Amino acid sequence: MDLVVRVAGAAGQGVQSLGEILARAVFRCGYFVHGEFSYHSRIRGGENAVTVRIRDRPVFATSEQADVLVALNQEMLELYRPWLQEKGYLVADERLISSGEKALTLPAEEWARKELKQPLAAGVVLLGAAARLLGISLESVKNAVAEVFGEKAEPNLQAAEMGYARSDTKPFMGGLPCFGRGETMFLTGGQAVGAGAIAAGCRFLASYPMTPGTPVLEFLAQNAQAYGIVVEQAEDEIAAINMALGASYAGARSMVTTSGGGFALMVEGLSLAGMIETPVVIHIGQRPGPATGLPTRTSQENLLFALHAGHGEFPRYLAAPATAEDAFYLTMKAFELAEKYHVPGILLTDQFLVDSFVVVPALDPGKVAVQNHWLSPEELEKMERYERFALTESGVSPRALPGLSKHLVLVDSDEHDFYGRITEDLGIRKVMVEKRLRKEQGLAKELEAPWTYPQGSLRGRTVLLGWGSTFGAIREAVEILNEKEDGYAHVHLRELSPLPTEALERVWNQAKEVIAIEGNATGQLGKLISADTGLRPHRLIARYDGRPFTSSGIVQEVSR
Amino acid sequence: MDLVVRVAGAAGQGVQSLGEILARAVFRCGYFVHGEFSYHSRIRGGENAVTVRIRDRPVFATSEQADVLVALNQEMLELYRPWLQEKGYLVADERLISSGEKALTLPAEEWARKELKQPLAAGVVLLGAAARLLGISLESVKNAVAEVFGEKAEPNLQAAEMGYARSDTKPFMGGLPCFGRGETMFLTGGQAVGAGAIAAGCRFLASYPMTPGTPVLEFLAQNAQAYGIVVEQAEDEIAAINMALGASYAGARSMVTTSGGGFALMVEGLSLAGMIETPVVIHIGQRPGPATGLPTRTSQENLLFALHAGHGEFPRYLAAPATAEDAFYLTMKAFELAEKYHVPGILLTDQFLVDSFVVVPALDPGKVAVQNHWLSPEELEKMERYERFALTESGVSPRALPGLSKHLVLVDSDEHDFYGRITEDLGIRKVMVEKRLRKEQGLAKELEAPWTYPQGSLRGRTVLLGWGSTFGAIREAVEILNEKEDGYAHVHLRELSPLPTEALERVWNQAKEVIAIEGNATGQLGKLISADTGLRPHRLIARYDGRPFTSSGIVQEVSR
Amino acid sequence: MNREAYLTDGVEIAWCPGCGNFAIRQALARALGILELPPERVVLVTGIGQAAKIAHYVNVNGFNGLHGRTVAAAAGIKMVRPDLVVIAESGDGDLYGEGGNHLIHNIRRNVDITVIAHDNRVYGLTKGQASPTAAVGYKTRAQPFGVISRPLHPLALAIALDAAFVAQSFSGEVERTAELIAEGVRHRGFSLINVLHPCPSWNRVQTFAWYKERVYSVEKEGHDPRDQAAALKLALAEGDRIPTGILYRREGPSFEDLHPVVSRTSVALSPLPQPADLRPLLARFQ
Amino acid sequence: MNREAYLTDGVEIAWCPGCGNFAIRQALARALGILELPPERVVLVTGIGQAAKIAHYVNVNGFNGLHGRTVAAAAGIKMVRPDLVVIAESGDGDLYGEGGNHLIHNIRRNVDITVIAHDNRVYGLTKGQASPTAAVGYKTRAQPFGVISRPLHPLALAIALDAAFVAQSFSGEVERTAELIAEGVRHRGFSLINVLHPCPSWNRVQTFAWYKERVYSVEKEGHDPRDQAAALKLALAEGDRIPTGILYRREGPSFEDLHPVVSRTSVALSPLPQPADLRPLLARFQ
Ligand SMILES: Cc1ncc(C[n+]2csc(CCOP(=O)(O)OP(=O)(O)O)c2C)c(N)n1
Ligand SMILES: Cc1ncc(C[n+]2csc(CCOP(=O)(O)OP(=O)(O)O)c2C)c(N)n1
Ligand code: SF4
Ligand code: SF4
Ligand SMILES: [Mg+2]
Ligand SMILES: [Mg+2]
Repeated sequence: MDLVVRVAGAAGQGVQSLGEILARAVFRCGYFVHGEFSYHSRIRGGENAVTVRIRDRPVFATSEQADVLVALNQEMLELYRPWLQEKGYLVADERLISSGEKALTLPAEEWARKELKQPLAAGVVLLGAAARLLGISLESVKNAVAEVFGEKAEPNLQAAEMGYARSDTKPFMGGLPCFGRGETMFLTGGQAVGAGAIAAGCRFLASYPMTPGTPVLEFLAQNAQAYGIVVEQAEDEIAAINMALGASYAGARSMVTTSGGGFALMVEGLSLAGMIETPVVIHIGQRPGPATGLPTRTSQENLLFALHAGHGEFPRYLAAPATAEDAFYLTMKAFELAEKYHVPGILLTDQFLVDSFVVVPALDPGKVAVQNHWLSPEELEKMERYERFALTESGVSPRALPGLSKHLVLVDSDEHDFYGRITEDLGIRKVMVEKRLRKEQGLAKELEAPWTYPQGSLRGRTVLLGWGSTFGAIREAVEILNEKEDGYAHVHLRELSPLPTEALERVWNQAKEVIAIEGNATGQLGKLISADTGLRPHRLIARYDGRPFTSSGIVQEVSR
Repeated sequence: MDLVVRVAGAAGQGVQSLGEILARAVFRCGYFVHGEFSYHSRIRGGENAVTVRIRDRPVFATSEQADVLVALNQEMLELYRPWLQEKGYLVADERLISSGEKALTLPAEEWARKELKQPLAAGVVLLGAAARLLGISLESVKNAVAEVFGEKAEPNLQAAEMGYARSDTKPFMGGLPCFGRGETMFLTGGQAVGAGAIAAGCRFLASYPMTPGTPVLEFLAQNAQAYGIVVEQAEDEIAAINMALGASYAGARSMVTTSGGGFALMVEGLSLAGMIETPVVIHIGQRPGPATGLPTRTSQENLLFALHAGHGEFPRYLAAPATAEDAFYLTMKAFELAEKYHVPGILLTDQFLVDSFVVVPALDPGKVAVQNHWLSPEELEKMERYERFALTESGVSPRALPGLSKHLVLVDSDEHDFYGRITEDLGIRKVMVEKRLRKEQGLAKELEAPWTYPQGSLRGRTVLLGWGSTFGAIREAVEILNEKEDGYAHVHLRELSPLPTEALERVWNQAKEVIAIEGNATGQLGKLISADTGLRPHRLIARYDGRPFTSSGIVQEVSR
Repeated sequence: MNREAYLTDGVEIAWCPGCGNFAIRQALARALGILELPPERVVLVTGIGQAAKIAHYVNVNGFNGLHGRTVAAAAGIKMVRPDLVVIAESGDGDLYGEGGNHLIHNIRRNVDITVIAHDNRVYGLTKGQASPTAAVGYKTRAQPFGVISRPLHPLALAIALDAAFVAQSFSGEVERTAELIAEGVRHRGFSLINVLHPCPSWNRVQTFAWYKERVYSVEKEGHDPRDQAAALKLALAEGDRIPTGILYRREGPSFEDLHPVVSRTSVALSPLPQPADLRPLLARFQ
Repeated sequence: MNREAYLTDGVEIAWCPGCGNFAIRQALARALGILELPPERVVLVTGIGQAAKIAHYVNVNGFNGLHGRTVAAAAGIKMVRPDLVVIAESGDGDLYGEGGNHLIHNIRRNVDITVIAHDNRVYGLTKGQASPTAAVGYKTRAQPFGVISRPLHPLALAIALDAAFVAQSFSGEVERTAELIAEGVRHRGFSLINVLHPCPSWNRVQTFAWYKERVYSVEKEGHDPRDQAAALKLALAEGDRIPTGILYRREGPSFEDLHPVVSRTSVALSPLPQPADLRPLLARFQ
């Protein structure tokens, strides 16, 4: 089963809420769902659309084609009609559609205006009708309306009922039976990052609003009181990362969230984190650049930038979650590794992952061990002398927090000696460079294997190689391709620094061909792999128009 | 001939001036010279040394060993004595040296204090004595004192004479005959970058002081009035690059100068330059990082950072000059290419190149054609409509300046249409990405071949591959190695973006082995080449303690 | 020229219905008309935000740069092209938050540019977070328990830094806003005009009516804008009255007047050097 | 504790002989002694510059961060560890140039930190370029025809922004500087102490003698530091007299007092969450 419903309208018409209601209602029925938002960078007007896919198994990709299009105005109707399946249904106000179409029409605007005294509720009326068409129970829809609108549920509850009751249609697919759902959760990638941060004990977040980094800021702000987190909107991104490093030095697990442009301003601070070996987690929600670019669209253009950002050389952990579920666990892992190795942990997501709703297996924070990586006051008390940058085999020096013992804690952005004092001794310099870089070896051992599908050898197969949020689209594409001819495989990277070079060498050794699939124009993953291994993908499928990949798009390109 | 003189003292003892006097005196005699400064990041005290190499042919590298050591205090005497050649001479105040040493001693401090009433002149007394030892004419020394000290030449002229006359020694090397010097010039790399900028018509520089970027700021400031340049010290580096981009939009050839840490703050502006296709030249004087690192030392740690800096994808020109002469011409070229292709031009130098004095063939600005790359008012007047981002095959759109015709000029950091208007049309987006990236093809055609020595095929040879200011040390090393066994070659990259991939493929095809020599710990050039070609150096010789490479150091490593 | 000549047509405006930005756009066009400036002589420099989109809605040269860097880019343009009229216009988040440092230091430089701040006390484009001028207690999704930082008083800041021209207006008064902008452009040196405007989409506290009730004209109350102490007092006054008009102005040379190079020429337009021009420079190395 | 306990020994001091920084170091140590603060309870946050090296010369915890980011890092520390005493100390270039934006906005936040500015009116470490407080006409290698921007008046700026505590002192008066620092640390909320000091290596105009002749004590002249208008007047006064002492102070809650989380706890020290603690959070996704 794979049903696609698209709701499209202007900004301000509540498209986002309608999408969420629909997705939630479906989730409540026990299905898996993926809700993808496509919107213009403005507050009112413009083009907003949400594409809701309903499946009986997990779904992490969107679709160009839709089975049902709920159009809230003429412009959207025309824009999206070409993407409606031949057998698909159009749902719209009766004033928009000329007779003779395969459409479900209602005088929704009139009812909303006259009966509900709330013109904006017209969308909910149409949604009610669409729900009936899909065979979703009215109860699920009303529950979802209540969840999404909260106090403002009335007159939207009425509107949903109105659309449902008065549209006299048969369910499109013979009805969607509700069944007991298993242990699943419904959330966006942005919420997953936020929840992962809280689960990992994040205590401080400073950030400056920037799409699509903001949802993480807002999620943490809303949970700040309950979980004892200091969330501060900084005056700029430079302040954000320096505040975060200050807070981290003082003992708080710290985070910043931004997009590529804001990260550009944090680069000096990133380098500081490398030098003072102070953990910080940096969430970068990618969007198309350069510069302001397309603020509300998606991309994978910041990989090489994030990996090489910062003057001087120091290790970093970088993860690009594949799904919202993955985002939760990798965020926890980024915090843990940042704390354990005293390195920056970078989370590279994108607008598509951050904004899309999905259904995932229930998140279990117990899966990632969260523990303190600093010396207890008791341990410190026992020490004669404490040196923050003491030389160790692993490169990781025992960490103390200031003010917990008699020992003082000194960190310095200049090259420093083991205690932390500024030094110009070029012998110590050499040792310190090596100490810092040595941490990469430990980090490399923490990596999981790249995700591979189908399991087993890749011999003779064409490998579709991806990273980050393209996971769902690539996986589906491989499934579709293998239906015709079982010669494809999917290898997906979720941890990119350190790079799992051995695993990649195996891929190249076995595979017939490697096709990189990336949301950028230059093939950044390919370059990264080649830089470290000399191995180069044989082909690149690139998308850089700001929209997410879909399985059909990939299948088409692969089959060229 | 290869004579090395080292002058060492505390900051504030005038080591820098002494070094310059010596180097100038030698230059005036018709020799080639290289003066390298090594100093601590402070204003007084600490360790300062200048190493002056005197040769009868061009010299672009420093040396660990010295033939003469002029020590201004006990600490420096002890620090540098181990590096004095067995047959070398020590020159110092008589109070510093216990009898029985192979040394030239004078009561310089006493004379300076009592006779000259200027304790600081003691160094000049010693320098006079050293000059005699070297066989440099007193006249050359006095001329150099006058040039360096200007109005403050007295009592230093007297001091030089005193040291010269009263030290009763035979010249060390049988005397340095003065001969008519050819067409040569004496300058630092920093001055060369500054002069190249002025020669290329730089009209605006905004920067924030940062070692070793500052000399370029100061050079331009001092020539601002004569050459009609606006030089402004910005409140921070972010202001600097945004001011420069504003100025460039308005028609002024614009530049910023900084080091890695300041560049980190300019990364967002770099991305803006990419998006609004507005030229700007960025000089980065590298020093060891991360963060503040070693402010007065040298490194080559910013290559991958500079190449991947900025969110989003756009082409850039990046050159790393090999010598001061090269710095002059590559700076001119960076301006020209930035103007011609509307891309950022990055100049990657380092403390070693910026601060070292050298003698080079007379600079000839006529060698690089400097011309306007914008539409004249007449051409504009003829146009019906003007579009700043008009689509072209080369990716370069004809550029107009605001206020020179009726046509308006609009640039935008958002994705934009051909006119410059903000757009969210994803079709235009795709076209614009491709247009911007297409400029890389034109840029690639502007590259010169990497410098290769000896000329001819590399077949059977071990290639020492370097980039930037390590040129002199590598070249010397190859010369030394080939004396024993003619199996080595030197390939040097001075232009690194776009990367000359074909030339590199030829190197790998022919060479027996490729050894990368880099001033960083991770082998950044190697990674860069591998990223673009899959070819990897077989070995890496890395130096990352903040000191420049020397030929003897390289020879030793290669021969391991 | 009349106001319409400065308004772009055929471009879809991305502002919300009922927003004060529309009135500011009208006021700007009107001011340019008052000044009779040919569109090609004007450069409008903006940053990023809803306000900053004005570069696309007004018919002059435009530099729509980065968020927060508006004033820096504008200063760069003016320094090399004193022949152009340079207006920097953006939101309160852009000018006072991200761009605070450039504001302070260009006031010190006293570059002859005119800064128009669209002050809606929120970050409009990023969905309503508190801006530096937001009032204490103001609640948003990012400040769920209300703002606790004290608001920035941009006028007090500028006056204390001795900016050349400091004014405030309310978007509801289009003609007066236009006159203040025109006066700011005419005034030599750095001019700041803080334009208060409602944001019906996010700011439910400072509405049109809210401002309407509170604004008053300092001229009508006999304020002498040459009096810095009096100006500061007005700017810092707490309570329910909001001053509009010219709070402070001082005469004196601008950056352009004092700069030995800028005072002489528009360097951007001077011809490129010929090799012979460089002889004196290079001779020093010989 | 006595002053010596706070002075590191065995560390070579990289300041120039005769520099005012030595006296400020003494004053800081003396202030910590007056306050009887155990060294481990204090964090000294500095940036980059000659002044900023003080983190290595005083015996407390130290965060020697980036140039210009001193106040930001200090605020971050204080927000998660209100149990610590946080002092941010750096040069005028660092705090007023590169770091201007953080200064403004942390004054607004009113975080309870004490900022000590070493104001030598030059960029010392980078060899003498003009700093934001340099006087008009001051010549350097980067400003060969003299500074033309007007100097920043840090006191006026801070007072206009209603900072909680604003003072100035002269490094030549060690005891008084110590008292002012101690008072700034005691005062709840954001404190700024601008310490004027000679830089014998670069600044040949504002010498020890120059200051000595010009400084006067505002207390002695009966200034009431609660009077914002009077404070501004003193701060802005032109001429040959330089005010020292507490120019402005106001009482009122600090960031820590008003913040619902910070007022309750030092979040950095609260135990890490257990899986069970997260149930309410995750339940919302079910
Ligand atoms: C460096 C950077 N940080 C953040 C953003 C995201 N951003 C875009 S507009 C904006 C705020 C706009 O607020 P304001 O300047 O007040 O303008 P308004 O939308 O309210 O008119 C922000 C934070 C950005 N574009 N660049
Ligand atoms: C981002 C950045 N820009 C520039 C520098 C170079 N820099 C180091 S110290 C300094 C100025 C120091 O001046 P000030 O803060 O007044 O301290 P002082 O040396 O005078 O005590 C500068 C510009 C830097 N370290 N980082
Ligand atoms: S968000 Fe507010 S300020 Fe921006 S256009 Fe909409 S109403 Fe106006
Ligand atoms: S440079 Fe100036 S301020 Fe810095 S230590 Fe030396 S004398 Fe003091
Ligand atoms: Mg705003
Ligand atoms: Mg200073």
